[in-house]
Amino acid sequence: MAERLLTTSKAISEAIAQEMKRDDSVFVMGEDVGAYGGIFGATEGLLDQFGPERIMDMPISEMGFIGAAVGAATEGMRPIAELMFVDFFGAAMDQIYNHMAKIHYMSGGHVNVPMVLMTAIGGSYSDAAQHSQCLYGLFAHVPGIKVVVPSTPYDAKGLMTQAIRDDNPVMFFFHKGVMGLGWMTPNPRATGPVPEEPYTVPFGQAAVRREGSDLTILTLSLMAHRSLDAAEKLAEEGINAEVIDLRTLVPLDREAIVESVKKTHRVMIVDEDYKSFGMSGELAAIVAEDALDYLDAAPKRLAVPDVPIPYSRPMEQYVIPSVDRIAAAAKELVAE
Amino acid sequence: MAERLLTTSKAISEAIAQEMKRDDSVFVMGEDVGAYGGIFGATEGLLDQFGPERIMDMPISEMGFIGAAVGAATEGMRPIAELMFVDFFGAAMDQIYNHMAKIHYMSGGHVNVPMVLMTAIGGSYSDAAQHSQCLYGLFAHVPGIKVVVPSTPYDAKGLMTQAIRDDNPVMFFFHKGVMGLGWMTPNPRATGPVPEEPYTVPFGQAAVRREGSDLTILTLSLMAHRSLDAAEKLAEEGINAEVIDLRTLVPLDREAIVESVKKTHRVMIVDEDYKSFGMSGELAAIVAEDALDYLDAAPKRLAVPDVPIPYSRPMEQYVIPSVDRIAAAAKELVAE
Amino acid sequence: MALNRDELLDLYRMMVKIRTFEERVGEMYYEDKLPAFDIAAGPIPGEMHLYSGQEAVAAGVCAHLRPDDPVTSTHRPHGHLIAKGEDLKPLMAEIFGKKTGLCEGKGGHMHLFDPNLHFGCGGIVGGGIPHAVGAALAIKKRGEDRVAVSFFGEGAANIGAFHESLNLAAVLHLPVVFVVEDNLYAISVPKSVSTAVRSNAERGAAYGIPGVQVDGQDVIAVYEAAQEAVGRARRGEGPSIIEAVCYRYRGHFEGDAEGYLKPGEKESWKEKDPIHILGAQLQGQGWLSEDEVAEIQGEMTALVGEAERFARESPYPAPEEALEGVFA
Amino acid sequence: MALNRDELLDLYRMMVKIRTFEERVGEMYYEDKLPAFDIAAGPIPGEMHLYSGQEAVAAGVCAHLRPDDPVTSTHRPHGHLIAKGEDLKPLMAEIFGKKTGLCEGKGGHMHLFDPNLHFGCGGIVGGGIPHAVGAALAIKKRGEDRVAVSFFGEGAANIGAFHESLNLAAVLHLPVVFVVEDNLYAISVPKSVSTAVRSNAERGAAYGIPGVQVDGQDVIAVYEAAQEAVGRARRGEGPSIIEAVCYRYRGHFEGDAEGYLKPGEKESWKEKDPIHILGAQLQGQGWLSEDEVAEIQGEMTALVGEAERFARESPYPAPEEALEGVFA
Ligand SMILES: Cc1ncc(C[n+]2csc(CCOP(=O)(O)OP(=O)(O)O)c2C)c(N)n1
Ligand SMILES: Cc1ncc(C[n+]2csc(CCOP(=O)(O)OP(=O)(O)O)c2C)c(N)n1
Ligand SMILES: [Mg+2]
Ligand SMILES: [Mg+2]
Repeated sequence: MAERLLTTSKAISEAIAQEMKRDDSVFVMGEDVGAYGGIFGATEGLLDQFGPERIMDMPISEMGFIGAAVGAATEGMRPIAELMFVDFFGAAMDQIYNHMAKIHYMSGGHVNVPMVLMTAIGGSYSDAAQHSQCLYGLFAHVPGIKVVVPSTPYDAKGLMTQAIRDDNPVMFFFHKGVMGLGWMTPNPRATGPVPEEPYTVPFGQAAVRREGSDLTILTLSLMAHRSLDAAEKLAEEGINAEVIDLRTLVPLDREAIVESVKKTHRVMIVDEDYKSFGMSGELAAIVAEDALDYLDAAPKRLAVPDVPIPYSRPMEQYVIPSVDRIAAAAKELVAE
Repeated sequence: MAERLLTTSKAISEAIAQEMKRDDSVFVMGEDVGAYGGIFGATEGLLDQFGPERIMDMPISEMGFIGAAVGAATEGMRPIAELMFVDFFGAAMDQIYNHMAKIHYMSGGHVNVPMVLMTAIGGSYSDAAQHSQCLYGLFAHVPGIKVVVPSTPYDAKGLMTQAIRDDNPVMFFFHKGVMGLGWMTPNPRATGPVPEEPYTVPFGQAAVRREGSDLTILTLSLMAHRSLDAAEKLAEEGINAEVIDLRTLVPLDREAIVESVKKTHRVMIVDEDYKSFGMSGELAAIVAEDALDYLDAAPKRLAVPDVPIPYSRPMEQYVIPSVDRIAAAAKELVAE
Repeated sequence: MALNRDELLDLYRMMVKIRTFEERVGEMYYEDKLPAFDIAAGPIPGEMHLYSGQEAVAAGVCAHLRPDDPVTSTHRPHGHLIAKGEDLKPLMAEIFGKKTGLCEGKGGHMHLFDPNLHFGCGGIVGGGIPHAVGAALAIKKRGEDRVAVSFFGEGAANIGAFHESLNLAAVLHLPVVFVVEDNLYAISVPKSVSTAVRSNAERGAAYGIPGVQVDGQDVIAVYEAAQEAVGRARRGEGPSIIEAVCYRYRGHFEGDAEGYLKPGEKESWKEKDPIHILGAQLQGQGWLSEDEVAEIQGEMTALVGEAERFARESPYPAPEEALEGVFA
Repeated sequence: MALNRDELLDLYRMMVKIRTFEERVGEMYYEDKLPAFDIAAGPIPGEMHLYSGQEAVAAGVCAHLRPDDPVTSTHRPHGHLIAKGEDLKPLMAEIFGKKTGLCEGKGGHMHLFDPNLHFGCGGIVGGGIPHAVGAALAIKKRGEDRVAVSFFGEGAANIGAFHESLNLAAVLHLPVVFVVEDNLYAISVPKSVSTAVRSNAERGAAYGIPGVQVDGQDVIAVYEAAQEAVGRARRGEGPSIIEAVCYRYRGHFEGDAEGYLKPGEKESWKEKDPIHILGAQLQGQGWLSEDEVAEIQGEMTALVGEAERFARESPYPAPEEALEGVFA
């Protein structure tokens, strides 16, 4: 039988639907998650299946409804809240990091906050400074939140299922460019085989998307797609890149990172988040800590160069790592 | 003539007072900045000098009044807003990072946002998970904010004066433990010589607080004090630590960091912020990027081990780097 | 105080100007995006929220404003900025992402700033409301008679920044007018799903601020409510809130399938079109002929055409300019 | 419906219990901190916000609550938690930072959680309000007759989370009661500086929620207002807001120099002490003798003493426990 192909957005909504059927305590809250189906389709079709009591459109009040999700979770429900764009986190951050993230710890482990906060990330379509960010590094910095950043439809379904079943707060970051939306720039990697039955993908296990021997590319989300495309180009020039998709930042698969670098002796981090004080620094630090003696060249970081995302296409394309720039940087690294 | 000694908190309030006299457009907004003088004394005495029109107590509405500071700044005022504890940033983060930080860039450079957002950081006095954080790494991650973290009274005055005169948004992080408050654990380094006349300390210049040859300690704020105390202990055992106080994270004095590490060949980062995806990772990455071949040992990071700050004293003391732990870690590093 | 012919014609012309601009942007938006719609493609990429249908609000309010009166707007800002007096060329060029744009291509359609007109906006719902309060604070501190105005949608009235801003404006007695454009929806979510109160004007009472709800299709009604509120602020008598009930013709953003609308809903609103309403009134008074209607439309089409040409012919910024301008 | 003797005595006893607990904590707080006050020292380190003076609010409201009714509180939480029925021992042990504490020493005085009593609190102003709304949502979803209550100060009514929470509770018609304790100040900032409205109860109208302001010194008034509001919620008739005007005796936190008070202010409030008021009423009815007063006080002193002993004798957590429990 032919494999069933789904887009990432359908994979996510399927995971949510299956878990909602399995568990009455799961429900969805967010802006435009109902009739609209979620601006990025993560809840498409769910209103028809489950009705407005379980697929709840919210007033524009992220602090209020994400805080309400926290309160419902501590009462034993398993809410899935959608923050439409991660860029809006500032309107809700107190609930996200002072409450959602900390209540379990502050309670001495006596209270659980089993909820999922899903949110859209990423740029490359001229949505400018307030609608194009990634910011997963910021959430990975504050303790108490599991940080999940899928790149494939298969992972998206399995990681979402895992997230819903997890007894902890999980932030689930889907990149608009990996969702397979009809109105985004087409991305063949955004559609892929997804089993129909429910399954989980465990947190904390990176995926080696491509084996290689000349350098390790550490990345995730849309940048995993671009890194794979770059790796194909590099292969034509005889450079063999290993591409590691981290999949989750918290927990982080430190072992996979270190092992790969010990094998290839060169590492490049490709990140769509801001460069400084974020993911790329952390990964480079880990490599320096655990594989210093194996490095034949300094770790290289390719990320947004600490500027807000500009609107105009040429500028935006200049700051977000592209396939060409990834390939060029990899060549430089290998030549060092 | 004997040097004039001030506490850090007096140094800050003096800088504000002098700039307010110099420039009518400077004013202060915050909770309890008036009659109370600021919970950490940063505005002590200012109400008497300048009256409630310029030292404005605010309702508890951080999004509102920090956003109002942004609006006043774009109209040419130079507000100083106080966020009482950095831990409350989540109540105002949208204004801080989507507006204060980005308006200048988004406007194509046509609009300035000359304001200071000052805030208290740090723990070690059992104020637990929601009142003890540092989080400067998080603000250094998002572009558009200058990040100033003084450790001495002299620097506090000069950096505050610089911050007020700067045409950009500046976040000024004062650690409660470096303020010299009568009700905090006494800290002799929190009192020091401060010239009476106004002066500035430039951003982006680290201070070598102690020269040394065996390892470099990169740090700031209260951890600079503890690192210096640790360095004295280490000196007794013949270990010579160089202690670099970064003073500002944005801009960052990359050169000073790299130069010192090239000299000592060993680096330890001492940070009171959470360990992962923050300052300690960034600094280790920079060292790996720019001084890889000079390293005789892997960079070492001492920071809060990715847990919320626990209340109970033994646990809190365990997670925030202490003089003893800094010294012990340094010894380990030198032995490697 | 009845409006005279010139005043009414100014309002009419402004509404036509906005409508013409928005409809042309709406057309150009689809260039090179079809047949397989790609939001990133074409001369105008990214999200696009147009103001068609709501012109009476911007025109009626901004008629009372001077260039130096601060205005903050939203993700749907073109109408407010045009009514505030913006030149269409740099505005259009910014929407095209060109170097000659208001923000040199860095801001884009949702992030338009003009310090000369004291105008700012942004893509975060509720984000501009505190800025207007802060601008009003600056005005009060300097003892000026300027007035700050914040436009935002009925959806934004449910966010915390609204509450904090109104409270702060009230307790500090600031010269600011809050204008809620109730266009019935926040994206797909109708007002009835997002709040249990009928009118956000009533919320003024929670802060000690006078509030009034007006018909946002009727530019004269908006004009009069704004006259009172702006006048109050200019005289130092404190803040006000106006809610104008209106309707957006083009969906939340371009590409919105509008599956959430009731059948016939949009059509029935189009029958109450603000431009037609005022046009009919003017024609009834004998103050506007068919020829003049065509002439005004022609003039606005030409202005928008010029702006379009300017935008198309302008160069893009160099890619490396992205690295400049984070700090002053 | 007049309260009977037992009900009144229960209220009285609860208020004395809270007062006794708070005053003892207030004494112990200074142990080993003086003469040069060091906030980090002593058996009870850190900030300490005590509830003395406001007991009528917690007692009057919680009298209507069952153990399974969710309650969210603030940085000043002891009174609410005691009124909710907490055992003083684990509460005191938590304040001491001991392993036997409610939160095993991780939470501390401002972060007390008891899932058995469905109680939570926190140090962020306004932070608990949305949690009560969410708990009420969980209750409604399950079709239960539980009621969620959120206590917070008058200062918190100015923060966005208040607005968003009340709006959400109203539009979803949730079983939740918002209790504003107006103790006149937010730290040093008086209500008149932080808002232009007299009563936060009036703000209910902005959401379509009934609101009432009561004398928070009069436990019977609080009890009656809460009876109505809790009853309404339990019957599925939606949310309410109560503002209780009260006073804190010990300053915002221990160590507060209270330079912002008016002369004689505190003394005049102490004349309206809630425990004395009810005590006098009970004595007037012949329902409480001097001996009984002393007996109740003795009982509560003994209970608090036991809790103190328990806390003092309990071990601290091991330092390494800090590393556990970030995730379930
Ligand atoms: C804080 C925040 N939440 C959500 C969004 C996404 N969003 C953009 S516009 C919009 C609807 C706004 O509705 P309204 O305020 O009524 O303005 P309208 O679009 O109707 O003009 C939403 C939810 C946002 N930009 N910012
Ligand atoms: C979001 C936030 N802002 C500021 C503070 C600092 N703070 C703690 S308590 C308090 C005053 C609270 O006043 P109110 O709500 O009236 O409660 P009360 O202390 O009077 O009981 C303030 C400003 C905080 N904890 N959280
Ligand atoms: Mg709307
Ligand atoms: Mg109060």
